Amino acid sequence: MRTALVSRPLIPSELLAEVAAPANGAAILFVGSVRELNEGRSVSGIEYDAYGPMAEREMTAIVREAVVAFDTPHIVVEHRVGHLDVGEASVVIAVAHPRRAQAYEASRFVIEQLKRRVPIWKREEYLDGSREWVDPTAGPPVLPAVLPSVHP
Amino acid sequence: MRTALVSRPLIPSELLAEVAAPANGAAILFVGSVRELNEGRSVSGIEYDAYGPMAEREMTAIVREAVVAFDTPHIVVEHRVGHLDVGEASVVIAVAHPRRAQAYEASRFVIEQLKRRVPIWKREEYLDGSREWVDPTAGPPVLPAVLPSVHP
Amino acid sequence: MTVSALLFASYADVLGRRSVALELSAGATVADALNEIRALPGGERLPAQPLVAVNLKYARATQVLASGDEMAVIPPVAGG
Amino acid sequence: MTVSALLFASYADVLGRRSVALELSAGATVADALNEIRALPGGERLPAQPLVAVNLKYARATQVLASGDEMAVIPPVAGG
Repeated sequence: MRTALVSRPLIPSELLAEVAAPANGAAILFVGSVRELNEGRSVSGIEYDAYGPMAEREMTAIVREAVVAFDTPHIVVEHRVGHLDVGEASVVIAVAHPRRAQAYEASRFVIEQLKRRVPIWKREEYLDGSREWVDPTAGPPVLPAVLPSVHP
Repeated sequence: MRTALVSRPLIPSELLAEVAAPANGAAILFVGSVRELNEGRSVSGIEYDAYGPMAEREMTAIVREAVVAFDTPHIVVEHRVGHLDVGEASVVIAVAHPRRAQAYEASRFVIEQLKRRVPIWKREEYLDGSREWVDPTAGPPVLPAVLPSVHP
Repeated sequence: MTVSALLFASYADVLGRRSVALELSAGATVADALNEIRALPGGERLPAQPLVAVNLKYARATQVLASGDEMAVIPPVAGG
Repeated sequence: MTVSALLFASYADVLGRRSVALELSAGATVADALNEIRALPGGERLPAQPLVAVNLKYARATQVLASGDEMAVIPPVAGG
């Protein structure tokens, strides 16, 4: 397992190669990238900001949880920060497992937890020149439900 | 969308590149590969055989169904036939979608249907020199449940 | 009429061949064709109701065959 | 005692700074620190109960702070 917050372009195939092992029958690679359209607005790019030390800590905690819950050491996550153009990868998650069901589930677990817990923010830049911090929460911010058990 | 039955090594990163588009925020790459151990036996390699024309037809039908059900044209599948060593990829499925939930679901749909419907067989070769056709069915073979609606 | 039947994987192994040309009466069904195959050496080792495809589509045992059809007896699939 | 508070993204924008050194009484809690931040220019635009981390871990408003703690006010996260 490995996690990293990086400011260089992500190379998905390198993460896929990193989780390969003869015991594994399935590998899942998730690549999140900058979309040209978000909620009807034309996006020209995204600036990712992070609370670096805490983001690294949370990403590591999430991957540790997945390693235990899904019983595979072969999970690697990289998240990029800084300015990204449309189409560039912001996050790559590679999971390999002897069985495909667990590989899918572990991959999904990691991205959902990452989006919920890791202190990373993005400011979308629009074609009209404006820019805005993205707030995925519908209502007021709440403590993540997993908080007490995750940070004993 | 594209499907292929091929006898050369699969290159997952090429399929990932093939589904990339500015409208997509998520890409899922599934890579199935030959495990060194299956049901407790040490595997040295696998020979994949297929009913070529029907396998191509079924793979195309599955991907068409996924394109409609999950609303993305960006699905590419390649399945390899012939002899594979441990660690080599037997199947690669690349899906990209504006949203990650649908990308995961479409990927999972394609691999599950592929394993259920596509006429491909594998003969495992074991370290002790023996070899055996793999029969994933527990009981007697039955018509796939989806048959009537899939082939109207 | 003549119908060609393809055999694959373990079924090709037990029958020792990958195809057979069947001479069938007009109106013969998939089930009839399977009975012919079962009468061949090794054919007794086929399961009671193997999967069958006709002209690249999965078919039921009751499907009526036509001259020139390509039938295939499909062992349990194991792709992926 | 002194506690440093980090501000990020939209919260850094509304307060016009990325960090602030807070002078707090012994026994002060996260909620007390937030009140100090809210008294700064722009601080009134923070939500009623923002997420907070202390020393890299999410913390509750009732958590007591210690001198030298690194507190961070965490806007809604949007990674991935």
